[in-house]
Amino acid sequence: AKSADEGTWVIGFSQVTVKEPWRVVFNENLRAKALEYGDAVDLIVLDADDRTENQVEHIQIFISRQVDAILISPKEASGCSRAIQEATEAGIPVIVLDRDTTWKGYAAFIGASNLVIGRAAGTYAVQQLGGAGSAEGKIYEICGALASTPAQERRDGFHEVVGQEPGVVILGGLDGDWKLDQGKAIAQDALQIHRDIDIIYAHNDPMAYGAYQAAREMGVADRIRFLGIDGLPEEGAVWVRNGILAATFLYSTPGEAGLEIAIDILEGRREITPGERITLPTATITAENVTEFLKQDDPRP
Amino acid sequence: MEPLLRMESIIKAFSGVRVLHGVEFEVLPGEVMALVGENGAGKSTLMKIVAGVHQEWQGDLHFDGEQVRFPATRAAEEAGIAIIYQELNLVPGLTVAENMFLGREPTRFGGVIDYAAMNRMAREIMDSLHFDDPVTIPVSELRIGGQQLVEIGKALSLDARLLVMDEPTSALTGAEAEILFTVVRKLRSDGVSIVYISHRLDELYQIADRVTVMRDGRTVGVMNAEDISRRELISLMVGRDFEQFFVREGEPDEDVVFRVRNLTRVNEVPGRRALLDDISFEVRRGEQFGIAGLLGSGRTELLEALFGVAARDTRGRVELEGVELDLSNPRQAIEAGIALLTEDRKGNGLVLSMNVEQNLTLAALKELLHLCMISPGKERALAEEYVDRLSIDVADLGNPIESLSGGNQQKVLLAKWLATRPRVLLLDEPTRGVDVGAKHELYIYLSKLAEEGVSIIMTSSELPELLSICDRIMVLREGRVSALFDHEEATQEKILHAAAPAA
Amino acid sequence: MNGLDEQMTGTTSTARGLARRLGPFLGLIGILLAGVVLNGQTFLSLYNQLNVLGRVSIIALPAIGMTLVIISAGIDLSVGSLLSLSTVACAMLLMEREWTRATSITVPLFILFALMVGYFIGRGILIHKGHDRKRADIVGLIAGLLMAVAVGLWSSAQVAHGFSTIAVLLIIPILGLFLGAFNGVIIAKGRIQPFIVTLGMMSAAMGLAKFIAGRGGQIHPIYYQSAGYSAEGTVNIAPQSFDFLSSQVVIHFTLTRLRFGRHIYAIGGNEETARLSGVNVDRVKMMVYGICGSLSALAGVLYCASYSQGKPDAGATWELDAIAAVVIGGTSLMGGRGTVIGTMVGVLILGYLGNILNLQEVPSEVQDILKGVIIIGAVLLQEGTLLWWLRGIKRKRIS
Amino acid sequence: MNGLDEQMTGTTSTARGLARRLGPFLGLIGILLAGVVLNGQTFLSLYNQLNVLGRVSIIALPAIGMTLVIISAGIDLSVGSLLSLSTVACAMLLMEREWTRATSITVPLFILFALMVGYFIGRGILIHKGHDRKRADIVGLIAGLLMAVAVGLWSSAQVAHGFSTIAVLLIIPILGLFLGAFNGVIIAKGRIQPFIVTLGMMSAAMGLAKFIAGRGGQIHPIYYQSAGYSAEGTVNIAPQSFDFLSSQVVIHFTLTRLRFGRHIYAIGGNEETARLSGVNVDRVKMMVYGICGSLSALAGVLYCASYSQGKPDAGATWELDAIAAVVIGGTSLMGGRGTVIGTMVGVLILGYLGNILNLQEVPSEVQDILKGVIIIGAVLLQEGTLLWWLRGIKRKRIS
Ligand SMILES: Nc1ncnc2c1ncn2[C@@H]1O[C@H](COP(=O)(O)OP(=O)(O)OP(=O)(O)O)[C@@H](O)[C@H]1O
Ligand SMILES: Nc1ncnc2c1ncn2[C@@H]1O[C@H](COP(=O)(O)OP(=O)(O)OP(=O)(O)O)[C@@H](O)[C@H]1O
Ligand SMILES: [Mg+2]
Ligand SMILES: [Mg+2]
Repeated sequence: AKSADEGTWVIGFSQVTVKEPWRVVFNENLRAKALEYGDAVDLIVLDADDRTENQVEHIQIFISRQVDAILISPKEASGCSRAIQEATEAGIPVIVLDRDTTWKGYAAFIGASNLVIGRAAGTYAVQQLGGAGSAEGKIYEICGALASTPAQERRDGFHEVVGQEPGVVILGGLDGDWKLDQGKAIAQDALQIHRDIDIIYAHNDPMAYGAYQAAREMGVADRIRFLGIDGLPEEGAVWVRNGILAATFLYSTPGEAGLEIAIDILEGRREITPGERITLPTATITAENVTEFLKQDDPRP
Repeated sequence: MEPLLRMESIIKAFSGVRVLHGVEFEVLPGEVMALVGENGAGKSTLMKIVAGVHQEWQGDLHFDGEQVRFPATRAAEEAGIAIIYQELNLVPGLTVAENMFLGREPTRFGGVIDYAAMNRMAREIMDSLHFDDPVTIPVSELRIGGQQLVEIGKALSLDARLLVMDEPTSALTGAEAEILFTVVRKLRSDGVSIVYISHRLDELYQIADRVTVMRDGRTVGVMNAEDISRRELISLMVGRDFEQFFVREGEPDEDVVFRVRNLTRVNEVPGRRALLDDISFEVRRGEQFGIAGLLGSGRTELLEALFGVAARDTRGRVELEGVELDLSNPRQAIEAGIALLTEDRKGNGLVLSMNVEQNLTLAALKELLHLCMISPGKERALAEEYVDRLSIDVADLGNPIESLSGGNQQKVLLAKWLATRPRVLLLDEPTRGVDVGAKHELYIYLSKLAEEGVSIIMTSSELPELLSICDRIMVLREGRVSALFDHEEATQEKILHAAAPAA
Repeated sequence: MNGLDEQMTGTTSTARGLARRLGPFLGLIGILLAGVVLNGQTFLSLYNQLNVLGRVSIIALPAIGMTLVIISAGIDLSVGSLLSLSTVACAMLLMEREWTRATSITVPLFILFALMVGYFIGRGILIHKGHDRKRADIVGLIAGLLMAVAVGLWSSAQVAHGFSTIAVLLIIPILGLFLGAFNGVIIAKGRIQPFIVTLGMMSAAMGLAKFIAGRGGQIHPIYYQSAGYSAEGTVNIAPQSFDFLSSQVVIHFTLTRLRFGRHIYAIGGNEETARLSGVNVDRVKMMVYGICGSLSALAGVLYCASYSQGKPDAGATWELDAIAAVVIGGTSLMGGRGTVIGTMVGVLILGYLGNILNLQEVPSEVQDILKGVIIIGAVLLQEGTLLWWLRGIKRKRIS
Repeated sequence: MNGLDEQMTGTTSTARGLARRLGPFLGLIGILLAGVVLNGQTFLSLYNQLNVLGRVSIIALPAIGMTLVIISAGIDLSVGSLLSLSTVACAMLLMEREWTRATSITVPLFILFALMVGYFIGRGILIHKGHDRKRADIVGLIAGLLMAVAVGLWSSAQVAHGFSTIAVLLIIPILGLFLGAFNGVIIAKGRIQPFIVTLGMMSAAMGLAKFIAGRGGQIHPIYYQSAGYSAEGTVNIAPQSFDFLSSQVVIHFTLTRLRFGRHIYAIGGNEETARLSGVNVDRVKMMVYGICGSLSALAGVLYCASYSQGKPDAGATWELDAIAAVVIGGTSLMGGRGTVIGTMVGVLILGYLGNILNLQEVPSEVQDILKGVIIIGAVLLQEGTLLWWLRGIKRKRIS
């Protein structure tokens, strides 16, 4: 319940992990947003260390602490459903961020769609290879951890678009586990069997960067275009600016929007329509527009 | 003459239980002091105190005139004390030489081992022990006998002023023991003092100058070896006097229960001579059948083969009561009514993590089942039965087996096998580390078993033992049967002659 | 080892045995006190307690299996992957209404198992009745075939409308049983160190999980709404708790009262002695790893139930948690010693630890550090080494 | 144990020793042949070979350290986390131009190290020269302080404009050295099983890595363009290969010729005996784990160099790869046996395996399965068990 005397909303947030840079930026932005509200918002950020069990426990803790609203960025679609249901039934609005859950009774879902991003990447690739219908060339794909949903959606979306181009072949599809070094290793080996690759599409920027390193060492970096995903100010964006990646696709963090909606709901400015979906737009970051996405205060060269 | 080692009112307890109650002990320079006593008398414990293994004890220890208290084995070593522990202490993976000089390796420019020098020194010492294997092979390739020699060599390499030998000959045959004695005599003539612990009294008479007798953690007598008769000595040890020489009464039946035909065991290492070569013999019901031979003659291998160990390397025919046995593992042997008491207590006899009771019942759990469950009642009963049958000295059946003295551990193992009610009992060095009193009881017990119709096949490195209790003695030489004597005709000389390698 | 400990730490095996037995419980009490002091009501609330129990009840199963393995002086790194594999298989069996990779891998094993069971039972009875082996073999074979057919029909009937909860509870653990037993066979017959064998299985099972989950070469988790085995709300910990309590009781009984259990200790203590004492070392090992495997698989089913999903990485790194629990529970990695009860305590300690740190909203990096420190601390405490140090210091001050 | 091996596998230690020594090499040859047959030119190309070398040269270092640990009958699960930790620290030192958490953790350790080194050297020399200990102590202390000050000034000078390559190469391994040695201390003094101690360290170091990397409690990897230590193109594997070759040579020499090395074997073979023989078991253990830690840290620097990033989970699960390499290399987890050369072979086998499977474009899940199978197969082969089975069969046929 709102502690009227202090007049602050207690918001609980369960972040699935902070090992990945994107999540870190996610948290940074969310915290920044919370600061804007000043004393009006008390934000509790818990890190589940990549464990569904932890997230369930987080929610249970939030329930027993009777927070005013819950933000959760779940590890995967199903694990937390029941807990979220419990919270909702306990009268706490739950806003699901980034990854959707199987139970649709939540107050709102906010996230960028990996499918959409996959499509965007596909469209860009096709256009790079000569535009829809006439596109020709070879694309090599490096997947994220294949056991995870984002990897599959970034893959499906991409194939959906590129698949319509008879002239384009998609090779590879090995599991790089989101890791730079594995992306590099895969690329090193791939570049030997396929000497005429035009585009390397990796499911995140670090793997794309790893692929670039491999290509550079082989001396073929300049005739291959590297596509990544995420476009973080300290990673992808920097690499695009430095001409390493041809493009990266913004996977925007849903934190700010989530908090905003939560407060609106709490202050009665917004009606809850259970199961509401808000999809954040993606953006194609290229050399032209990269500067807007860079951290302004970034000290790095 | 000022004694080299003087211990006064030494008190030592293990977790509250006193095992030494004010022991007095001294050794003069250049003398061989024998230390005897029943199992559990405290001999090894006393010596471990001297060697700095145990640090928590009360009393005075004077070495070379000054009072000392060694914080670690190293300190004792540096003071000039070397000890051969009752249990083997070797690193299997390291070579003979490396084991001998472990912790004291000769090195050049700080840290680099001078192997040439080390191997040379090792070779010299082992030659004096007539150890003929190379010093550059890992000790894991030696059998317990060979390893015992390495232990001795290791102690010699320290050229200490006080050398403690805790049952050094327990794994050696008469021949190797003789070699050891000559070495001991030489050391003595060089002015080295020696503490010699053994349960083989006749050895004492061969080399000891004086004898210290311990009983129940106390010193009960010190005298010159020649002044005391074997009988007096024994009664002093056990605190009562009894018939010293055991004579086996009762004859075995005529009918043969156990028949071995052309038993051959190839050496796993291609090229080496077969461990057992075409061995055939028969054992009658209730017979006590002895196997003699030098170290390496293959006695252990023979018993193992009869017990179904390494069956894949073994050929030949074994019959028990007319039925041919095709043993492919020990389990089948046990089911067939065969039991094997192995010679390597720690290595493959005891389960150190188990308590006395569990060790004792391990092989006989089948008998203890009640509705497919181990009945604690039955288990306890079985254990207690054998503990007092063999008069095993143990405070609580729940104690860890390691807390028993060497001899008592050996008794527990024997009990373990008797509990399986075997028809054929294979004993490999059954009296190793067992004191005279216990030995005597054991002999009586064995012949009682024989009376009950159990056939016993035993090896022993103590010829007198075999001579006194066995109906027949088979001699092995390099894996072959070289002779077979009846109780009457068998003599020490004949056996040694038959055992000695053909020149 | 023991002799060494005795000589070096100066604490006799009995004393440290005591420390080992009490250590874990002291640890648990400590943790509980900490929880109460730090979080008071929130911590004690039935709700919170049920949550913790619900959580640990899953990891508890592999931990129990691991206890057997470790007592036999082995180790099993594959439990995590086996768990993942069975979450996937379980989810697919429950969800799919057609013949999938999951079915084509599990069902045949199920049938094979039925065959073996039938065979041995039938045969056993006859031999017990004193018939000659030849006869027994034949009858056993027939019995086996009959059972196999029956099971085959039943399970293929299941396929049509998705498997029932009971069916999954039967069939999945058998998958684990076989894979675990395979570990055992290699370890026993091949005389290879368990660590490396199960490391191999760890990788293989993970791959298999991905492979099964994969449709058209594409891999993704399977979700299903009707969490078959689990009721709603907090009640759903009931069946799990039942599962793990029952298996704990069974295993505890096995270890303490059965010949099989005693043999496990013997093997862990001195394998060669065990063999020479007529223990069928190879078979015992096979069974131990088999049991461990099937318990892990069962845990997979529970995971499926409480998170209504199967995922190829569900159990990643759980093997370490399981081992940690076992060791904190006072079971020695040297083998030959240990209890299931200790393991349960270990599991609870870790469970409550996480719970308390979460309640305290400790950031995860700090949690990691604390966890590390506490693991080491717990063992130090229970090995009685701390006591021993203190004693040493005291003595020094005296003299 | 050995007795067991002999009796039970029926191959004497020499025979299986041979198998152990040859096994790995046979395995490597097998893999290479497979590579050539399957991928011919591509596989053999200098480029590909350099790639593989470059990749393995990182994992090789923890593997070498792990070899020492395993020979001493221990195990070190913390190498992965230590590696991660040092990638983060290294990256920050190279990138940041201010006083960060990385500096405030590494620099003091560096200074402390300098102090100790100075002290022992100074002291050593004097004692060697035959001065009395008191005098030596004082002089040593002074020497130490001098070195400490020098080092302190130098490293704080570095901070201003970001650390130089040499600086990180010096300072990071010392971080690893201390953390590793800490493992050793607990294991030796606390007499706790290495598995659990290093498991604790694994968690703690991981947490520390996150903590260091985190700004304001948040975590993110640090990337830097100027891959300090790495030249351009394929050349950049040169320094790495140098690092790991040199450390291999050094460790190999240590193990075979140095007293310290033989004592590691002794401890692994029979710790009690080693102790009774006056080997300073505790110190040896401390050094072994210390070395392992510092090699892992060095690997972290190489990782930073070749991927120009530091990441708190860079080395996750590498400990398992390292152990697998060691065991495939013929080192027994029972301790007392093993060689560094074997480990190198093991590392290469795993490296080439991945390479070949990639060149064959084998899907990831199948790769996992194959990897598992091959790990087990390799060990089966090298334990000589296969040979032994065949022998058994042959013999049966004869009789
Ligand atoms: N580590 C230990 N813990 C507890 N009790 C011990 C320990 N070592 C020895 N004891 C006890 O101390 C007593 C003396 O043992 P010790 O080994 O010294 O006897 P011993 O004279 O050497 O016997 P044996 O001739 O059989 O070797 C025995 O009662 C034994 O149970
Ligand atoms: N003179 C010797 N020098 C070195 N090693 C020896 C010698 N004699 C025997 N051995 C070792 O003993 C091993 C065989 O002894 P084994 O125990 O098998 O035979 P045994 O007749 O049972 O002798 P024991 O049972 O007394 O040891 C040989 O392989 C060798 O390692
Ligand atoms: Mg003794
Ligand atoms: Mg023998």
